[in-house]
Amino acid sequence: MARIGVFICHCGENISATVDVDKVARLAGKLSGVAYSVDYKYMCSDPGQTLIVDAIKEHKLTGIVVGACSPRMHEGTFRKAAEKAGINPYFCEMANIREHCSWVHPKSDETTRKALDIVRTMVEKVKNDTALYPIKVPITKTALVIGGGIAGIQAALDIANAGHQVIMVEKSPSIGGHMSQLSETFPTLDCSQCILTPRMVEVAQHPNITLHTFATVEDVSGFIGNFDVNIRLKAKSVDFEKCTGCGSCWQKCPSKKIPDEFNAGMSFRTAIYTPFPQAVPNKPVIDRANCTWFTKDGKCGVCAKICPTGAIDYTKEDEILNIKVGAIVTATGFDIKHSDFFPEYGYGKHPDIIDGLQFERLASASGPTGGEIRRPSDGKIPETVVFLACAGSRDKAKGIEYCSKICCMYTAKHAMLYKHKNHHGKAHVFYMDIRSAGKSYDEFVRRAIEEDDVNYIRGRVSKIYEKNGKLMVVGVDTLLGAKPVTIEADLVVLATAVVANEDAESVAQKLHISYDKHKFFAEAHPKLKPVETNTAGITLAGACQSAKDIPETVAQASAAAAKTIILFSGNELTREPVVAIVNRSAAPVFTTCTGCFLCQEVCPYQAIEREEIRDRAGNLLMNAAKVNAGLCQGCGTCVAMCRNKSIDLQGFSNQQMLSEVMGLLNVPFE
Amino acid sequence: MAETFEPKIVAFVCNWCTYAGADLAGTSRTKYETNVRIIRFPCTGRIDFMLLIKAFQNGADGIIVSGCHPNDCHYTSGNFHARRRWMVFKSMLEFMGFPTERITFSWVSAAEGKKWADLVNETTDSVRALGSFTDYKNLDFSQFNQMDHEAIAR
Amino acid sequence: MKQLQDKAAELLENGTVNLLIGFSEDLGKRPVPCFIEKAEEANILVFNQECKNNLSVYLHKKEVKDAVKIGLVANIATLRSVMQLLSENQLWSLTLTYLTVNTAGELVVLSSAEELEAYVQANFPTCRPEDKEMLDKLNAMTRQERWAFWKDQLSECVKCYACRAVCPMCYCTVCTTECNQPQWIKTSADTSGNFEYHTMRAMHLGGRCINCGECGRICPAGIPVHLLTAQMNQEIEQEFGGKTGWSLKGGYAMNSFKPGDKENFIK
Amino acid sequence: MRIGYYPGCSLQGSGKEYSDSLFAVAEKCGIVLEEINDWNCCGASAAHALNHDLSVALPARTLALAEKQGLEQILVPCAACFGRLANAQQELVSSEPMREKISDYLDMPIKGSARILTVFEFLQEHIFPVADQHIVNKLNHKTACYYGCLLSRPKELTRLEHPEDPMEMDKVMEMAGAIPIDWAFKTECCGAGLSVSRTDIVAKLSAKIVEDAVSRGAESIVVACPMCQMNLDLRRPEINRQMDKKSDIPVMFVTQALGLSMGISADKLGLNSHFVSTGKVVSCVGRKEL
Repeated sequence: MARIGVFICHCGENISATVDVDKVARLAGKLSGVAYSVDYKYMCSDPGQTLIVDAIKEHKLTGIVVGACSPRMHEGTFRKAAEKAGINPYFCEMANIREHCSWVHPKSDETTRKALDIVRTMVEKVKNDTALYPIKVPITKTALVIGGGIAGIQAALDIANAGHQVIMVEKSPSIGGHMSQLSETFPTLDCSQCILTPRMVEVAQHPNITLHTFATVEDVSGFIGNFDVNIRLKAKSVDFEKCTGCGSCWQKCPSKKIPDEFNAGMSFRTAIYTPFPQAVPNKPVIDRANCTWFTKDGKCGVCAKICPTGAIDYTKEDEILNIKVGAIVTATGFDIKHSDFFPEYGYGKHPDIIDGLQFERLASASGPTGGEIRRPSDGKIPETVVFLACAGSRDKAKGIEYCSKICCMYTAKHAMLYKHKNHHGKAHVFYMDIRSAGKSYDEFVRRAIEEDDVNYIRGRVSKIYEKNGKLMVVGVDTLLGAKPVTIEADLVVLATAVVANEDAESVAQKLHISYDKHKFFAEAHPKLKPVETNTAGITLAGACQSAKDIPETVAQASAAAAKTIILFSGNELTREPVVAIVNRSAAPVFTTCTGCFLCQEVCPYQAIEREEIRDRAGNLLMNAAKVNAGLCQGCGTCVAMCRNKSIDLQGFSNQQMLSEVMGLLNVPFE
Repeated sequence: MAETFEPKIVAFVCNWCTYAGADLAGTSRTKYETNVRIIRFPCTGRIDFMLLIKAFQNGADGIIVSGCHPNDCHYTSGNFHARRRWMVFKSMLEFMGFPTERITFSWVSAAEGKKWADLVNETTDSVRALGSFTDYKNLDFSQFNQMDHEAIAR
Repeated sequence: MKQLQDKAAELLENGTVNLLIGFSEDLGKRPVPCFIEKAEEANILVFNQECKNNLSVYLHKKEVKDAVKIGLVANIATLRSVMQLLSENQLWSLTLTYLTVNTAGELVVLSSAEELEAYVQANFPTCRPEDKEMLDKLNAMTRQERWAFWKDQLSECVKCYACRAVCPMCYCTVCTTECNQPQWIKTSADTSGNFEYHTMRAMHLGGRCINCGECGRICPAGIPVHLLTAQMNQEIEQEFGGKTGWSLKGGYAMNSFKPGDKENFIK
Repeated sequence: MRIGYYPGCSLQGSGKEYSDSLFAVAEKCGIVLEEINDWNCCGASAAHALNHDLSVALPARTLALAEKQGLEQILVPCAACFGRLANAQQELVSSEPMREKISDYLDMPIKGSARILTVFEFLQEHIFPVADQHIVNKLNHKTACYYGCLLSRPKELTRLEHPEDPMEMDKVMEMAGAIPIDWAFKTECCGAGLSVSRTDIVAKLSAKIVEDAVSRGAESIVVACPMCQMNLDLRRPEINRQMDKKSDIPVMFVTQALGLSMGISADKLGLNSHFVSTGKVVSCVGRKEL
């Protein structure tokens, strides 16, 4: 038999000014199952809490209702008090007679009656409360960082420096990402590689970081604290134990005409290659799709002959490495649209219409031109360069409605770099709006316009065509006279839209995280959970979530690392027991769940699994849903979806909710 | 009999938006009608349509169902599922001839204390105008009455 | 008919099926469900326009499940309900062979789920005209008239649950009606409890019901309960698209959503 | 399959060669074109600037007549007519009230269900399959395929595979044995809308087109729009003045070029009625090497 205590708070005069608290306490004492009822000036004060603790002990109360403020305010306080008195904290319920009653209604009998109704409702709920215990989930204190760009590097270093193990997976042969391709960085114009490469080396040498380059995530299962990940280690064809990175192999490789990804296709590399001189690890891999040994059935073999340490191994196969991790940082980065995406600019057929990354390589001291800005077609130094901001971005017709965010800044930087290297050259920028919000950003753009004499034209470009060796850029100047303009250029740089990686969708599906319609990964909450995903334990860092510049990426990566470190700060993860549960009973019933799994699709957290129930001989008897308490967040959408009420939500169970309704409408419900 | 009819209105709300919005109405001291009683759910996705039927069956005259605006759901998609369910449930009731104007669906965010107060006032007014929900209550009475008559006749 | 009997006999003979569910005739020459285990009994099989029962409901029975390899003589509604059941992960323990007669009057044997899907999609039934007519009539009424109609109808319900028993989609081992902690549905057959039960039933079947109409046909009180689910299906199909029993992949409208779903009823 | 035919005013007047050559090619390939009885003006240029309903009603009447005639496909060679007919059809199909209103105006039932073919679609679907057996000569010369504005815009109606750089006409010319060049003014405006009122602007716009084609070594310009043809051909003296140099590059219809490759006489194709002589093209028929 329930023995319930009701504690009505005056909240100074906040409640008692409009509600007859004495009457509420008195009448509540007469409710069925209520063993004790009292009112007090400040229930949340120390003496108030002591009053509750003592009453629970003295009257052997099995549950309590505190008629006071919103549960969002003090539920935790009173649940702790209940626990202190020796009852399960989930036998404490709040009756919100302040925010929902005394504060919003005038002093009247009706207001008092409403307060009593609210209390009675919660009394009925408490009668149906069950003891709940925090869910403990063990944690594997190793983090997986997917992607070795600046986001991944930052996150990995932060987590590793906090003393936790990190496994980093990078799909290309070297870490560094897009940042390693950049020439200088805005707004300070410091050299990108100069600031990045020390970090890359730190990752390689960190005792807590295990680096797997030329590797991809194959599949992910498990849940927060307990992920089970298979990593595909692509066959490098080079034994890194033996390789010294001397470089003889790639110097002698006869397949020399493979477009170099690092130089954005503007130079060539060999089939056995390290992507760039500062690569980490600085050891080559064989690109099998372009290697004569693999494409022409064992012909060639030059690298194996030349290698002084016998490190070349053509027989290596892909390996699958199984790892257990507690958290995953997704830092898979971005891609940009290439110039062939733009029919109006000649479908990328003209070699001197290039994209931003190509320009970065032209401007980079380590690039194909040694840092001299020379146009790809004939190697001449261009006298007039036209930059197009918003190539594809903010363009509904192109299916890219969003702003790519980094283009305004890097276009200003590009124009500046060009002007710094070619003082007599002309730089024109076509733009829609200049979006330069950020520390020292607008000053930077002003500098390009005012000091470096870059000609900014507000308008868009409708077409670019070639005529007599010049690129005719046909656009409009919407400000000065609002008239069409045609600029004869030698080089055109398109600030093409930032887009999600081609494989973003499949990565998201492997990780069971959601993504938006542009395939950028979705954060759990746009404002308050910008680094978490809907899958607990998986965080986002960098441009895989949306277009970002370097400072923003680094900040988010550190935030993702912080979330991971917080998770790793305890040995177990404690979770609110407000989770869904599928009923189970003894054989031969096992459960009333019929295994239709319609609940599985509504769960936003992939918390519902399929359980196979078998007899002792191993024969499959039935399929049933099973909630992974580690993943469930307790929304209860599955509960309302379940036809036969086989799944229920602890803390908001069917019995509790129905008894609240019945209690409210004053119909005894037993 | 009371002079003016005061309806009983039950509000089924989600914890994160509407319950918080009602809290905000409280902290802002926005006054509204006393007729509403709130039942707190974690999410609109949790609200079982059976609870609405039970509430009407047990004497509710009006019902408010309210949660987070689309895209604001604490659990991402609970309100989207709820929206479909309510759409279908409402047309189902309409097909059975049920006076669905007694159910008000609304999105009230945690910042919309004023909207909550207005919603309660409007709903109370409209339900008060509709009068006591006798349709449902009479379902069984009419049957019993009939039986009584027959018994008497016998 | 002979073809069907021969094929059935053959399937039973060569062990493709252990149990065949079909129709035979009773003394009044009316088709009734029959269960055949031996090839020599196959000659009692009949199949004609009058074979309306949705035999897929038997697939949930333990005795049937124990036979594992089942042959099902089925009309199109039955096949459609099997499709829906497969999409809901039911019948996984059974190996099913379907025997049906197409519009040209030829015997069709379907031995895989994929064949079944192709056949059902090619021969997909439209809403039964008699149902459509009733729905239109009801929808044209005023709300009060509809309330009176259903009140009148549902006051006759004795909660015998025949509508539930005959429905292949009502395969739950424990129905909401039987839940007593809490007691969701009143046990007594008073009108408000009947409303409660039928609303619940319709909500649970909307978007899953395959409009075979068996529930209405079986009702001893003659209540057209099948109209409730038919109306819901019509509504759901119109608003959210998707047909019940159309695809093996399912596509239950009520456990999915689109961000742009209709919400003009929400303040 | 019956194919309806809507000539419009141009193909009976300034663009008569277009019509003549089209019929000559169709005849060669054994295809019968059925003219829509009692067709009327499509309303191009004027109607849609004045009155929206009128701009739909005019082409809609023609569509209604075609439906009455039982035609499921209608070939509309003139680019302007095509634009108006396709546009009207779009409105009729997408708006039920609009359809009812127009139907009321016309006092005729109208569905707007007939398929309206561009000249490219007609050539692809009906001529291409049988062209091989009829093509006897190679038009061995460099040609600039000029599409103009109305055949490429709006892309939803004109259905070109790459609206910014269409290749449909290039394919026809390739089949005729010519060498289509890659150039920059394929879809530029010739100034047709101002062809009467502001010939100076026409000259300026058309000059750009002619200049680019010539500078890239084209020996002919091929068009599929009577207005384009008229501007580039008839306005050549002004164009030449604008360019400050003399160009005698001939401008012919795609159907004329195709007809030539099929061995149809220049006379029958109307190649003798152009302002700029087409003799150079006619003479390169069957030329061995370029």
